[in-house]
Amino acid sequence: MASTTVGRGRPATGPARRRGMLGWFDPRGRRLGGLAFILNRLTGLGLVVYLYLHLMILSLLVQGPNAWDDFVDIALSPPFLALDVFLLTGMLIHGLNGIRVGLVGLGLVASRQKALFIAAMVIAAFVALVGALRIFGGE
Amino acid sequence: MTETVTDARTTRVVVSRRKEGDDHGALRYDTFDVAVGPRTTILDALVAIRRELDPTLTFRHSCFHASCGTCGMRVDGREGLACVTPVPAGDEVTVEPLGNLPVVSDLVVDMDAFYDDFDDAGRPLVRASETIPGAARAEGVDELERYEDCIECGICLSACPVAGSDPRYVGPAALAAAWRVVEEPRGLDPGPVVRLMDDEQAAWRCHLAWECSEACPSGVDPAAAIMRLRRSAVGARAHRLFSFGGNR
Amino acid sequence: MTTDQRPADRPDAGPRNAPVFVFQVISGAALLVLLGLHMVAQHFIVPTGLRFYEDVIAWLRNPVMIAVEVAFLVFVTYHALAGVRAILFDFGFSERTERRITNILWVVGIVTVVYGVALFAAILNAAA
Amino acid sequence: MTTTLPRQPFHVAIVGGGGTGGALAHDLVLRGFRVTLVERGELTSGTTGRHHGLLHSGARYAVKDRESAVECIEEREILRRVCPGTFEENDGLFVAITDEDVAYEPLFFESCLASGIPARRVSREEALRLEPHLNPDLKMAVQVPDATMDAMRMPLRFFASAKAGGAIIRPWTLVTELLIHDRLVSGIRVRDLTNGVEEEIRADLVVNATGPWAEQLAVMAGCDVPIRPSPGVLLAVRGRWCNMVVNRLHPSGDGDIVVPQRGLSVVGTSSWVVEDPDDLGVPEDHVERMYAEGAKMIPAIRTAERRAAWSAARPLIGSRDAESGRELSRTFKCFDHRETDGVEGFVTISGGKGTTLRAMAETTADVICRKVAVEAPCQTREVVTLPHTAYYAS
Repeated sequence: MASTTVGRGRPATGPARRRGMLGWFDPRGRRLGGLAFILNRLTGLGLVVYLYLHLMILSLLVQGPNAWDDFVDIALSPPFLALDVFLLTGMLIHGLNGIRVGLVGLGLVASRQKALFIAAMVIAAFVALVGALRIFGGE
Repeated sequence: MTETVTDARTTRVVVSRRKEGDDHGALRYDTFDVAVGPRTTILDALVAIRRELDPTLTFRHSCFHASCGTCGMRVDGREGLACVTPVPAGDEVTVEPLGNLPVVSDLVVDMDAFYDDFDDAGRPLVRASETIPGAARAEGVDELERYEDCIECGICLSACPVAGSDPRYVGPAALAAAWRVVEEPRGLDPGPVVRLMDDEQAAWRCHLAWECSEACPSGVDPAAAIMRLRRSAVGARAHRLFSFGGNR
Repeated sequence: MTTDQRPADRPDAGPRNAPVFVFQVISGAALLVLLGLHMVAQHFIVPTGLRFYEDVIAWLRNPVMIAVEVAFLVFVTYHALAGVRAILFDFGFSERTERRITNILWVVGIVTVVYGVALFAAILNAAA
Repeated sequence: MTTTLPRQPFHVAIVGGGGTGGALAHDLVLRGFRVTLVERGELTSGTTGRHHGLLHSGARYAVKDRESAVECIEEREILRRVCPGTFEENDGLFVAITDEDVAYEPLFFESCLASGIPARRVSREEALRLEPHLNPDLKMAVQVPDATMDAMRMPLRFFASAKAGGAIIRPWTLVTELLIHDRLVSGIRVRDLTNGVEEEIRADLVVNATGPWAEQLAVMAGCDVPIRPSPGVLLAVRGRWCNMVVNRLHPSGDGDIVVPQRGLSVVGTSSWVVEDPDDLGVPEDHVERMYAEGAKMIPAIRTAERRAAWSAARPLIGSRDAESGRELSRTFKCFDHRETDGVEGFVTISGGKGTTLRAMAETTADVICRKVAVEAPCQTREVVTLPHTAYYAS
């Protein structure tokens, strides 16, 4: 086997070793199950943030009809409705993938994770689409 | 390897280098231009580099046919056995050691931590369950045997995002080995193994990324083994719960 | 740990740490039902998708709805914080720090539920 | 003659981390020696690990190489005892496909029995019941106690035991020179490839256990070892096409064996000779021959997916005129270079095969004991080795 040059001290260009606190978040080299895991965590974190946001917003109800109804008017504006679609999609992904995680994760269907993930995502996409049409069509 | 083929090409092999003597093991990448043929594997390329370009390059290898499990490494960021991973098409390929294990030197990782957990499972090397349907046993052969599929390469551990974050996780290989003991106890009581792996740092630590099973070069499917181990663990817990401490 | 053909016989201390995962699945399953109810009751059957004040108060006077919403709050808080815990535990902190995280999350969870229940009471109070 | 080792035990430096070096380290540690073993790469990365994984019954050598055949059947029994749970003990079948094979059978069968190898004639029908994937045109078969080994994990048991007994095992350590003064070898100079540090390892005796590289190392001491590196091509295909080891019932030739290994079937092997065991190559026509010959025994191999093809260099002892390596004996030999070259403190062990690694170690350790006038009997026939995982796990 012939060779021509040997380069030395080339700066690091390859992907770094994955050990680390946010190692789970690195999507490089991931396959379907790995992406499902990342997606599940990201949607989960998003929903946690939304949960506390939701609880804070509900406190407007204490301040009486005007405060709440003003908020509802804002919330029914198209940019907010778009956020609702985003939220609904996140919930669907997390919830439907959650069914997969529950079934597979307790060893009930230990070997069908890929098919279940695809099925969950197809359903999620379909319901999100119907939901989006309803949310925007409901005006 | 001296491939006498006409469509030879040259590929730039970028190799992760780390020596204890270099700045406390500072990482650097060296590049080597290597002639490759259609059948040249990453291991062939590394052997050629060591022989012709840099005799100090260190990497693990032994059997050259995906049976010993020593040459697990990461090729362009993905785990594989160098001996059966062809040099990919393209001008450049990056070769790095397995992740989630300490690097000894260059592409060599320290397997001690891997075996510490793995050994706890107590899995025998040879299994009794046979794979060729309908085959009879010859006179004098007590039971047909075959080696366990797992070749202890550490690829699953490297691919695992949880082990990537937390070294306390016992990892897919040890859990798959434990499941083999449950699946085929060969006269032993698998109870202690199930209890050992029914732990937040064992079977329950997995987050179902399934990367281990996807990466396994030997068809072991550790992820499914972990899930089945969980079912056994839940079953054992339920059994203990409903026997009202009778096991104590 | 080096003898042939022997399963692990480390001192058998029994399983450590109740599997949070199982509770996560149980709470997750409950959420599928309760979130479904929540979404239908508060958003889907409402023509605008979001109730105006009077409508909200009218619904909250229904004790069944209160029960559903409180149950939803309990499960969603558990599920959310257990999820956060799983992510935090991947940071590889010391066991002591991890125990502290678990304790803090329990406090956060209880505060969240108390806050939520108090909120319902305050809303009904303000409306009354 | 002394009966115990002196308080400061003799220090033996072994060069070569193959099966022979590992078994020798184990043997010497049991006899009370201090042992340091160095290997330039990973353990078993030279010839040992590339082995097809046959634990020989000896039947393959029974007709033409009785000495090797007897060695094999004896070692097979010892290894089963000291390495329990490490072999697939499914036996082997020698299958006769052609009339020529059938004509060869009586000589083969009688030679097996004469070598102490249990052999049993198996009818065509029974052979097909045992191995449904065999060529249905086979005429008959002979069952012998072949078994399958893991070419890395079996030798690793010896390394694990040696290490537990105090031997220092140093992979990634390259020998750069032999320390030699006035025809006396007093150690080795090595470079630790993991950190680049060079150092001298002083030893009372240096053992050259480098297999096909034996000549290259011996030259450093001005010694001569008649070793011919004789590579062979092996082919691993996907699918486990047999449970037993399947051999062709005829004089040994290319592609005459199929060894099952996990989910693979390994077809071996060809044979030629080279000068440099680092420069083997994998001739594609040899791979083709493995396919063609393997398929004569198990037709499914013809279309099975290729998993890997590789070459391994056997260390054969013999004349430099050897052309294919087939004519050379598969036995081993220990050279005390004081006797062969007038160089003291230097011993070479080479030749042999995976199955005889322990016997090679015993012979070498006996030579060493004689040289240093220590009486310490060999214990490796009885002492059960540690499992391979013990090499790593703490």
